[in-house]
Amino acid sequence: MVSDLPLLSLIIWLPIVGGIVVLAASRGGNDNLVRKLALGVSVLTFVVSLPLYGAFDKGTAEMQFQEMATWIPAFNINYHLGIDGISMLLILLTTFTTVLVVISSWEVIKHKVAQYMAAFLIMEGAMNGVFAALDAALFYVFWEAMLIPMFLIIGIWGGARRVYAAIKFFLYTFLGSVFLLVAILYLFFQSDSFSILDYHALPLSMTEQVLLFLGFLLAFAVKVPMWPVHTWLPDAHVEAPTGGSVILAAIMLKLGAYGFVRFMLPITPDASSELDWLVITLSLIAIVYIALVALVQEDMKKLIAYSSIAHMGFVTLGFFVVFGIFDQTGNVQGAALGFEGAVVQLISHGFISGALFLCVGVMYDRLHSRQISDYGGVVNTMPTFAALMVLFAMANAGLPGTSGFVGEFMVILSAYKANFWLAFLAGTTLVLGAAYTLWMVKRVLFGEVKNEGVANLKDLNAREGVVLGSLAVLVLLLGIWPAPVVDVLHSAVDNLLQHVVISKL
Amino acid sequence: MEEQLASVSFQVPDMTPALPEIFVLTMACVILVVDLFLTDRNRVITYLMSLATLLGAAILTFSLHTGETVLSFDGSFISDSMADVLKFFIYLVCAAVFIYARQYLIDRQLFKGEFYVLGLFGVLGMMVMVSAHSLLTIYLGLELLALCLYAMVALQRDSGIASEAAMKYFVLGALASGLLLYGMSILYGITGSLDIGDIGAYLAAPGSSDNLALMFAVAFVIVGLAFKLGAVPFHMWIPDVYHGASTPVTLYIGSAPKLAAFALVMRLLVEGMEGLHVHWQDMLIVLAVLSMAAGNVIAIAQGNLKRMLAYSTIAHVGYLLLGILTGVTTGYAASMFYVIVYAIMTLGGFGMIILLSRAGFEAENLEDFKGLNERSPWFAAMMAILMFSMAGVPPFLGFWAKFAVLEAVVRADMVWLAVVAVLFAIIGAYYYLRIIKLMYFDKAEETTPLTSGTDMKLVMSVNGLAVLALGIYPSALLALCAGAMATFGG
Amino acid sequence: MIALSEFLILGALLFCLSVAGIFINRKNVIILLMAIELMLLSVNMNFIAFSHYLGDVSGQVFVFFILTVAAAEAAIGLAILVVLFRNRRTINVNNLDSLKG
Amino acid sequence: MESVYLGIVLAPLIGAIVAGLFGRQIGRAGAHWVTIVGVAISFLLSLVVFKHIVLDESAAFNGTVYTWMVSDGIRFEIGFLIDQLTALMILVVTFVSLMVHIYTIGYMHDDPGYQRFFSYISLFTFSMLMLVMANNFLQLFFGWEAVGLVSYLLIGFWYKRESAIYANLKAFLVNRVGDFGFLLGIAAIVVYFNSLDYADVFAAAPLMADMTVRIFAADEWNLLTVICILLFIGAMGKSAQVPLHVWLPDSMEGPTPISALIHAATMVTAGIFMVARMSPLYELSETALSVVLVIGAVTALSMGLLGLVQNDIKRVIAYSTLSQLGYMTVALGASAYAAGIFHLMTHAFFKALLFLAAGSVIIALHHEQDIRKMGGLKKYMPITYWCMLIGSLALIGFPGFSGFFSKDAIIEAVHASDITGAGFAYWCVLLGVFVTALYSFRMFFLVFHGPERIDPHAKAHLHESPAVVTVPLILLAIPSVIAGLLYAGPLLFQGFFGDSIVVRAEHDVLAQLGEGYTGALGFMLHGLMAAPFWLAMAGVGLAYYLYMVRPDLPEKLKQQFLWLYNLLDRKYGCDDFNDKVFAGGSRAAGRVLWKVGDVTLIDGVMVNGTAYGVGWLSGVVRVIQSGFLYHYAFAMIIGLLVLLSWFVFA
Repeated sequence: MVSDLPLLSLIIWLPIVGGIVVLAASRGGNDNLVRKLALGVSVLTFVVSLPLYGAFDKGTAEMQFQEMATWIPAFNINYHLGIDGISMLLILLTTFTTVLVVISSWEVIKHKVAQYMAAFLIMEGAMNGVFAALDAALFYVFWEAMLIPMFLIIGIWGGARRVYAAIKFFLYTFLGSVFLLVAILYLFFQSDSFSILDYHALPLSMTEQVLLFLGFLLAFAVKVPMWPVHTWLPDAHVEAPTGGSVILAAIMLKLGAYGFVRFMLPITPDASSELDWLVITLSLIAIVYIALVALVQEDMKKLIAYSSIAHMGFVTLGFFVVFGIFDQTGNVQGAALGFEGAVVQLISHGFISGALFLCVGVMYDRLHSRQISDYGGVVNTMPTFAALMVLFAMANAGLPGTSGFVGEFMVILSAYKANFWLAFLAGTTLVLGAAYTLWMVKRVLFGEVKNEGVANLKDLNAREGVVLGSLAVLVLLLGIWPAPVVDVLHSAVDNLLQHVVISKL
Repeated sequence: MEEQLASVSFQVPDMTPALPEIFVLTMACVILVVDLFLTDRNRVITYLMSLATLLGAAILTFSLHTGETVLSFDGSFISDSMADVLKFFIYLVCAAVFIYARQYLIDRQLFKGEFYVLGLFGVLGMMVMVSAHSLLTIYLGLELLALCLYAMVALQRDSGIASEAAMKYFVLGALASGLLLYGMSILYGITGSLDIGDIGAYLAAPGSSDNLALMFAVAFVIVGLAFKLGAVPFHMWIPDVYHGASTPVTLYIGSAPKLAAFALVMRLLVEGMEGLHVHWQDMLIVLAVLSMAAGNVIAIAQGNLKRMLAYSTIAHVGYLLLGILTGVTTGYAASMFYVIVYAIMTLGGFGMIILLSRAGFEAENLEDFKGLNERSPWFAAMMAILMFSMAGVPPFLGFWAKFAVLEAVVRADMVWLAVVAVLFAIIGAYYYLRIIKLMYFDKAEETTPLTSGTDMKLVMSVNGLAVLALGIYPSALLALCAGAMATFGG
Repeated sequence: MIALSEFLILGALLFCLSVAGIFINRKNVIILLMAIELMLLSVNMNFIAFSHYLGDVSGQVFVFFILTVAAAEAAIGLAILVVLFRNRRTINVNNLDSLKG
Repeated sequence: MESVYLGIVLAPLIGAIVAGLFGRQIGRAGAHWVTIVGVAISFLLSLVVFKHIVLDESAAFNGTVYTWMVSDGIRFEIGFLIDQLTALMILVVTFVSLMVHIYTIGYMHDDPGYQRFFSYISLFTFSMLMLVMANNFLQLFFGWEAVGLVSYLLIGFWYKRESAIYANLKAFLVNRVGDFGFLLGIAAIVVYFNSLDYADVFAAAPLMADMTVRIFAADEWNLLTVICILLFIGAMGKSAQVPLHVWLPDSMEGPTPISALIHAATMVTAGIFMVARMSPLYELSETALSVVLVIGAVTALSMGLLGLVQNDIKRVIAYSTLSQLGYMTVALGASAYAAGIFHLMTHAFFKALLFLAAGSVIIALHHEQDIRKMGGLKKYMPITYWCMLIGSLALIGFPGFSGFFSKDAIIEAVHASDITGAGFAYWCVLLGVFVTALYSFRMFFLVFHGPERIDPHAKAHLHESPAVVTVPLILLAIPSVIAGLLYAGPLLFQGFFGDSIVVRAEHDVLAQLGEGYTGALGFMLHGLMAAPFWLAMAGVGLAYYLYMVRPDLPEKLKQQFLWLYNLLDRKYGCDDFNDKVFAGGSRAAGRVLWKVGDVTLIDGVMVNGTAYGVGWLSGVVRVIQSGFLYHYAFAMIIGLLVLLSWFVFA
């Protein structure tokens, strides 16, 4: 049986070992071999991750596919893996996106190919590790470890200001994570365990919870990123190579959100309840303020980066409306909608932002510019590409029938339950999101052919077509029928919501 | 009169626990003599003999290791788990230093017996420090090491900065010794004994610590220890000496003596003055915070890699103190783990400088690391591992070191201190990242291939990989430290 | 009978003198070496005084060791001084500042 | 029947997909055949459904196609509700769509985006059908946004034109403003009804009639009023009611078939349909009805006035559409839902006819749209001429033509209504009749009569359009004439809609009118004596006088009332206002937030400031390491003293 295999370990270590093999294989100097090898590893990992969905038991909130081994007895740290519906989906997103990134970098990356591929593969393993870890120390190790390949990816293969962006990225996120470390250590002090599940049941006083909450908030808010600790993201996105931007947007941001689910809400429910206004305010600022900022960006990647921040605002909003609903109605009816919406938003944003970055990458590979003003009338020379990009732009604007709609819709519904004005402010994304995305589309894709460069553009090649096409299919599929994704969330989300409204004091 | 005579009748002390020391001493003398008869061409014999000495000492230490605490020489010498473990790492680190140093010394016509002989005497000094159990032996070990180090710094006779560094080191070192001795004298006066055990017992008695003179003693002793470790504000010698000394000497000074200094702290503060823990805890907090702050902040402004690593050392000392100041066994174990990890990382860091240098080129400026990834991806990766490790990024060994000491601090209910520590770690991360930036993000200006010997490359690789491997599985090392510290603290 | 405290005060004074000598002197390195000797002397004074009043001989033994080490230290110190002078043609403390920052 | 329902929506979808994805392979003919066949199947099946539901009076169908998802106990489904209202709507939609498809063969003959165009309009048909067939709010919203998407794509069909891509962006965004309200309305429904299903919501609505919610501070608002107004905001966007009307005139940048299909006949009426569909909710809130009524009335009159000064043939018709949408909305506000839907239907026919006829003129003149450069076309394009005349007569409500019945019913209904705002609305719609006639015939005379002002180059090739163009015109002209005669009675007064539209007895103005109804002929006779007819005639007469008898007069009037002309020419300043305040304002806000907030404060001060600060500190502190031995020794002594004093003070 596949489910008897240590699947989680496999999806963590397979890409890491694969990455090392890829590095080793580079000694021959055969870049094509390296690419094929990397593709093989990433596809294999993806295939291995598929049974996670197939064999997943939707009926239980227990962690599944658990693996447990003693790791560092001195600190009672275990190699403890396990997933619920939320992490399972994120793992699938990771393994899938990595395949796309490998394919999309095929001809684009020409120097240090092996290092590039290896960095992505190793990062994939680390990210899977974060999603699968049930031991806080293990979580933290993976959480930090993945910074390294990303740092190198931005710094080595990035654009003109790559050094600034890479160091900013690293230090910014490092700043957040060290507080997570202190928080985890404090929890260890209180419980003599690094098991996240133990933490969920650990009674804590209000003061402790508030301090832990703030520690977690800083750590995860930086990663999400939430206003005002978001400024690393536009820089990192703009400077990173396409693959890096894709991974950043599609997965790395999700890690922050995942932290809210795994740590913040269940460990510090009372503080979360007390300080939910803070997170909600920041989320709404992200949705409105950042959307306005996105509107005036001249750099496509920057625009999409800001749009990512705005979309992630929905995620954090969806996570925290539960408390408002509970205060209003005394039960959590309606909160699951927002919570599941937030998770769907994570997945959907993974596809959409990934796709949009790939779109920008496609253009950048041809004209070496990301400035909106350097384009115009691309549709004339790249019709297929333009069609796909319009689709992704629409998805980004939350058009029903695309995945972008599902999460936002659910979160807005749920937010209304907590407070009309929450829904109102969140709903402005309908207008603002459409405004910044479509305005960019208008300026880039439509109109007369603007210059020589655009006139000589070649439409998508097969490789790019496969990458964008598969994302398009997923975006539509998730929009037309989100049930397969939503169904696996119910148990975990219900369990979590029941948990967070029970006081730990 | 009869009784008195009987009591002074000469008894041969049990030499067994001190066999490694005796062996190293003997071998050092032998090598000193042998080296006189060697020409430059077969100087390699000195080198091999030195390594053999360390190997022999390691075998002796290992075979004598019982896990029991054994006192000898009338209680002034102790052999316990901590001593054995630390000695073992001292051999290991020094052996690596000797290997790293060889090519460098040859290139600069410094490949003389003195380096190795002084090195071995230094090892002996460290061994004595580690095993000292009376104020007297502590002092002797300390001075034996210190005198060797002074001489080694000045070894590069035609270098102005080396002799300046030696002079500064000497004066400040002597001052620190004086302060330590002064503290010891007061300690002796109050407790009436030079024996650490007796002192500990005296101070453990209730009410014995309410003595102003004792506070003076504590302060003076701590100054002496802080100097050896290089804690702010007793750190001033470190940047200048690290910078001025030739790289192998810096490597030597920067690595193993810290292990011995840690042992010194354990013997004096913990074994001897644990009863005064509440008092020295506050002092160590001050020193730790200042060290982390000054070390990390000033390191940013450095353009010389040796100097930068010197400030990084100062910062590491701050973290190292965090574990000790908790005053509990796990904290001591964390610090011991930290100091061992530090020694391994420093070894690698300075080792890389040696690796990149060649005759007429020191490679000690940050700029010299530019584009290393293009010249040698493998060693760039090793250096990156070391730098990330020093910055405390998992999964490398340095992370677990920080993890352990922070855990100890949090457990001691000093979360604020942990927060301060991690904040400075972020500042610290910046200058480590800068090295990686130079290696990976910048174009190489230098394209010469690396010319070091195979032994060096091999050990360097092992060094780097060990930081990674031990980072992924730190359990054994942690357990070793926990075991070694089991007899300390309550 | 001279009280212990008087010895200790003498020791302390000597110690202070030597410390002052180290950081007030800005001229000659040799004076630094002398100050160091003085410092060791003050420590010796303490040890002997304590040893005497405690009736414990080990303090005096310590002093012998200190004296020995001091001799060795002085030898090395002077050797370094010679090397320094050869390289720098000066032993002025004020000129020893090429390493800084 | 379920497979029939599925067939109705899937046939155009398949057509769209085939033409869209494989357009290159199947070629131009393939593309139009596959889509036309798809829509034709859809139309035929709609006839079957119409027979089944309306003529055979079968029970309404309400069923689920598939479950989109289930979350938190709420089922999100895709499903159909097929009742009389739906049956009528799908018939209108598929019929007009079919006509437009056929017409397009001629109109887009030379366009390089031929296949794409067919794909889009089929996709539109699918979306519109999904919208009208929905049995729940989710699917309604799906269709709602999907038609918006296709509208966006089609307005910008000629993507090289700056004006087109400006217009489509504007259309989408303004619609999004409406959708914003709409979505909040749906959210409110989910929150308070815990269901998205029409049936559940309508059943529960009466129980919620007195429920209040707090929106602003402590003010208690009636829940249903809030919901209805929020939903109506959506309708205002889609059906282009003031002040969200600004996108519709610009949308004329799209190819003419689109203007006919989407921006006249079907999509823009989605809002009307939606309100009618929600009648069980609107009936429970008089406030909401009043809002609807007033907004509709304002739109009907003010947009008609704008039509007077337009010179672009399509824009004239576009403003006429706006005005007519206002009429429909007024009908809804007066609870005369049936009249609204009836006008929707007749308007679909005659306005599609007008647009297609206009399109015929435009292609004949090689894409010339300025009516000042036309004139005297009657003799060149007789079929078009007669069709246009029929359309115009229907539009101004000439007795006997379809528009007469529907519009008159609306005016009477408003007259009979006594809810707040009805009086105001009555005067608006009455005046509107005059204005409608004036602008319609102004255009008509300028285009087809009077001196020829045609570009000589175009004149050389001037001829009547081909059959693919004229046949749909004729086919549309037929219902434009007779739809009223045939259906006025059943639709308005004889309970055609059954339970699909709910009207509370005290609002039921149509029932009051129905008491005096004696058949279509009587209705016409009554109409001949009523004010609207004479107003319309006055309008036609004035148009004749101004543009045929005294063509110099309009210019003089313009000079005389320049301020008024300018006001109208600038569309009451709405566009300027939106451009400056909303578009410009949000860009300015974005720029300030970005440059000041992100770049200066967060990045500059906090992030880089900290980094710079640490660097600066580093540079300062390193000076302490002076290099002088005595400083080092001094530092040590100071350190020692600090440690010592620690005890003295501690």
